[in-house]
Amino acid sequence: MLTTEQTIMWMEKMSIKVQENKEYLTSLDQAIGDGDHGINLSRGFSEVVSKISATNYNSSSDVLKDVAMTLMSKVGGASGPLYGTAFLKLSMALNEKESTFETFTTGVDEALNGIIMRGKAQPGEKTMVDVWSPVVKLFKETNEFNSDKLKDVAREAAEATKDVKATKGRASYLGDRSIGHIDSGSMSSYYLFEALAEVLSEGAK
Amino acid sequence: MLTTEQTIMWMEKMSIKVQENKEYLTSLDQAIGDGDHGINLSRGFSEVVSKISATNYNSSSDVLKDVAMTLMSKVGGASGPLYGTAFLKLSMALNEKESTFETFTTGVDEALNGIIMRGKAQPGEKTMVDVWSPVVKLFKETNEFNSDKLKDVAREAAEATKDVKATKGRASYLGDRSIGHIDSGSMSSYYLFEALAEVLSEGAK
Amino acid sequence: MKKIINDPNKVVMDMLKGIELASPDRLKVVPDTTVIARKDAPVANKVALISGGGSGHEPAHAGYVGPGMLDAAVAGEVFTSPTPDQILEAIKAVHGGSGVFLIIKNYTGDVMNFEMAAELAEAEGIEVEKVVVNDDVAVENSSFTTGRRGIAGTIFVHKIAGTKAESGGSLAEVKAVAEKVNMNVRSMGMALSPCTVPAAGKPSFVLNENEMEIGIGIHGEPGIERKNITTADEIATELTKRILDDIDYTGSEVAVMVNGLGATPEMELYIVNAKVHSILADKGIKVYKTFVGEYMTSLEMAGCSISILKLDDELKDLLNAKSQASAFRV
Amino acid sequence: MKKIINDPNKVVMDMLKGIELASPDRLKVVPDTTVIARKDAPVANKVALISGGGSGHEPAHAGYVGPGMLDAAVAGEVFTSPTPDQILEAIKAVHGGSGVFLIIKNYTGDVMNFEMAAELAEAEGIEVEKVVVNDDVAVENSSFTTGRRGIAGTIFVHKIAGTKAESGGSLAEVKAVAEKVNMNVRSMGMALSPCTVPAAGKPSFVLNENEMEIGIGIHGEPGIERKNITTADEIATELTKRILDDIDYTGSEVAVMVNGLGATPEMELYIVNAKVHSILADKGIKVYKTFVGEYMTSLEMAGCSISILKLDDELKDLLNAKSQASAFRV
Ligand SMILES: Nc1ncnc2c1ncn2[C@@H]1O[C@H](COP(=O)(O)OP(=O)(O)O)[C@@H](O)[C@H]1O
Ligand SMILES: Nc1ncnc2c1ncn2[C@@H]1O[C@H](COP(=O)(O)OP(=O)(O)O)[C@@H](O)[C@H]1O
Ligand SMILES: [Mg+2]
Ligand SMILES: [Mg+2]
Ligand SMILES: [Mg+2]
Ligand SMILES: [Mg+2]
Repeated sequence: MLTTEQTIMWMEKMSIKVQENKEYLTSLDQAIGDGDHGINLSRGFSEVVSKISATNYNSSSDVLKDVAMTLMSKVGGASGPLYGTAFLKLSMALNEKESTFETFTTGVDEALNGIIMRGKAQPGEKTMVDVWSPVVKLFKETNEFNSDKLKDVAREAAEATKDVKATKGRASYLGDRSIGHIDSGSMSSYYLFEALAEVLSEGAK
Repeated sequence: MLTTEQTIMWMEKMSIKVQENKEYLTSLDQAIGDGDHGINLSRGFSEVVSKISATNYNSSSDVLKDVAMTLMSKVGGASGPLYGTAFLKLSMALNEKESTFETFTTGVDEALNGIIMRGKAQPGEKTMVDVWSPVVKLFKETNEFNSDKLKDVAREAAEATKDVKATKGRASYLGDRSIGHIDSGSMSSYYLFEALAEVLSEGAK
Repeated sequence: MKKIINDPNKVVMDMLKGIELASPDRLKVVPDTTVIARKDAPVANKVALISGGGSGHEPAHAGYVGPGMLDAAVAGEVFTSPTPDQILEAIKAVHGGSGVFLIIKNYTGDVMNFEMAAELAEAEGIEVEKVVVNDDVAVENSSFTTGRRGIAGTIFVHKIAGTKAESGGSLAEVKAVAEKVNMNVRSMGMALSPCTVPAAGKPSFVLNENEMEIGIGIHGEPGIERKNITTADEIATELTKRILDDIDYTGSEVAVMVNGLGATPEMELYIVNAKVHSILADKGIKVYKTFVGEYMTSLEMAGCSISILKLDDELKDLLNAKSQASAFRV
Repeated sequence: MKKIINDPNKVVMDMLKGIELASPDRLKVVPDTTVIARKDAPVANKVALISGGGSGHEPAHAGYVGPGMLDAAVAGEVFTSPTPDQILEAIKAVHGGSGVFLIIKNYTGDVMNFEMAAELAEAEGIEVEKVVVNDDVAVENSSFTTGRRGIAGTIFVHKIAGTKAESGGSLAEVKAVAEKVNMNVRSMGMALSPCTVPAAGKPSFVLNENEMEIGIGIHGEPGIERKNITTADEIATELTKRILDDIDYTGSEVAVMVNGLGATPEMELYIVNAKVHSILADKGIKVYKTFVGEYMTSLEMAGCSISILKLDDELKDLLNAKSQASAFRV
């Protein structure tokens, strides 16, 4: 489903989205966290882009492995290990397999499991899990890739974190005062899936 | 010229003026100094008033000696030793002498000399000397006390410090930037002579 | 944003250079890393202590590197946990053959990054143990949530575990005493003003002229409650009460730390200290040792935290021993 | 005004209480005074050192009281020189029979009050000597004006003269070495924001978001020039240049102090330090010792000062000796 080239385009698109929304992501994190999420991901994804544009790849899996390692060593904070783990699991799931909708579905599922394993958050705790989890559900419930649906599900899920009280991550320290603000990691996860949707729908044209 | 009672009234009036103008004096000192002149004198003169209202005096000189000692030990900064020295010299000049216009003139002259001896400022350096010195001149040039003249001379002298570049005191650190602001110690010295003028003209009524 | 910096994205590297140049005889930056280590690291046959976290908490953590405290401090970006590879570099740089002990403050990011580094080090055959410090009573200690944060009380862990290691304690002994400190220390903070992450360029929150935040963390996060500003005595009373409500200190001896968050004049910290002492005296709690100053800051935030550590003879001896770290005097 | 205080008019008394309670084994407040003295004062047959000035410069001056530095610090009201009677109390409390040495910063008020106290002490038969420190190159050194101010370089005088006295130096020897330090130390500061005297309730001046003041003192006075804010490197270059223009340090060894004025994160001070070192290295000036931190503050002013002291063997030895004052580590 996802060619090596498309994987690279996915990461480039994600990087552009993160740079464009750096201040917005940071302001979301300032409201209920420590105000570095946009800065962290902007640093991380520019490193990702320089890394993968300087390397030749034979598979999606190899690209995603470098993405994982780069995020792990350049982002830090909570989102670094979480995104790093997610991409590592996705890379592993796609390794030496044909990239089909099914293998990709397994991949995002394992990525979500990786995030949960590392971060110990369940859905409903106002973390990026709240976006990854309905996205995985969508993949599992459908049998072909639908760009528009993916975008809608991810965006709605990210926006829905606004009404949730955080019990994991830094926002949890605020208790009820965390209600009324979108979770920054959920918003960046939405950008990630939006980028994927855009890459694949362009490819479809 | 100045009875014991009038001396006490003089200090009480001065204290009221200082409290009323505490913020103004402080703001003058903030502009070109360290912003404590109003606070310093307000602390000092309230102590003066409590001290002299709790004591019985037989002479102006004794009152003024307590004023001097109180200011010396409660004000600090530049103005504490300077006003302290001034009142000490005035007290000494009036000691065991009849309080006439002549003895008082000698007293303010010696007070001014005390200020100059301690602070080493000459007229024209934008310090309280710029008020004391024309006031002493006025006393010397006339042979009876004139309230209105005293007020006018002191006020004009204080206001005239505005156009002077400071070469002594903290304001000197500002160089040319000290021009355009009235010297705080000159302003408080004006209040002192204004208070004296008011006490003596009330007495005259 | 008003800061004395060159490039908001290079503050950590610039700072590390300045730290190394300030103490060339005592400290070194491990080349191509963000790790500050004891000049003489690795120290053979000593348990090596590593702490760290995001930058912006100076003197934490580099100020606590030195004989009797830490062997290395790992600096992340401002308010961002360092990454596993950097922590691994620190582990390798200070490992002297008797194992490495990690002092982690309880934040999701810090815990994950340090744990990943520990896994990597163990894969290379280095024995690693850790403590996760969670002294901040502003946050409820629940196993369903992230739990309490680690704040200024962490410095007591550095000192006491550090001295234990320096005096020959084994990895297990160092861990045990670190856990004991963590069990017995509680902290709580408040702020009068926010701080600005250099790369963010604007303050993390806005407080009105008459407002303060109670239960603030050390990353510019809002606190747990916004209130009208009161007197130093009332602030000290509220913070101390929250701490004393959490453990029973009655009849014990304690160490007190009044910590400035960055912009608070030392004068104000001493005013708070006077009240804390009078509250403790009233409750029959004896103060064995007091620390007033900036120990764990949050950039230029105005505010303070109070930490209280319950002591026994072992902790007293370890706290009292001389240390040569620049930011901690006993 | 946002401050953690009780009563703006009682900050000094409240602070002194907090200082004494923090170090009951090392320091004492001389009863009914604003004097903080070594617990063991008077030390027999040692020249006693006293410094002081207005409050609001903490850790100056109480933080420098201790073996190897000061015997006492006299605290005035905020930014206001203490009065002669308080200074006299300090002299009497620490005089150990070998004379008393006063370290005065060159401000009209400080000089007058300390000199009056010296006269009173001499009238009581106590031998008193003094140094008037004037290290601030922001102000021209003219005999027609008040002359240069005393700022952070004063701490070097405390340390070096203090160690001279501790090691048995006579009053004349202590004075000689203090004068030597004063001759060889230069400082200059800058600020990004003003400070607020508690009793005044509002800031001493206003700076726009893009402005800084160069040549600032330590009392919230405006500086000598207002400029657009630049990088840390440019700020360090400007301050260092003014210092190096004033004495020739070529070929010599120096001690460097990068001093925070109150609200500046230590991170920024280290960034400045890195540049100062590179400037000095370029000029062939060797840095023997570096001090980075808050040594002489101006309440919650944001900004820093740089001090450079030219060293010879005598000054190196005296600077290097251990001191037990809480705010100065060697
Ligand atoms: N335990 C967790 N599980 C999953 N996601 C988490 C967890 N904790 C935090 N996050 C996500 O990480 C985001 C914050 O990332 P970032 O700001 O980069 O790190 P930090 O919180 O360390 O500053 C949050 O918005 C949230 O989505
Ligand atoms: N050398 C001096 N001679 C005479 N008056 C002086 C001198 N230096 C300062 N003053 C006066 O003292 C005033 C400042 O007093 P104050 O603010 O109380 O002391 P400080 O300058 O120590 O803060 C100045 O406005 C000036 O009039
Ligand atoms: Mg964050
Ligand atoms: Mg003043
Ligand atoms: Mg962070
Ligand atoms: Mg003053």
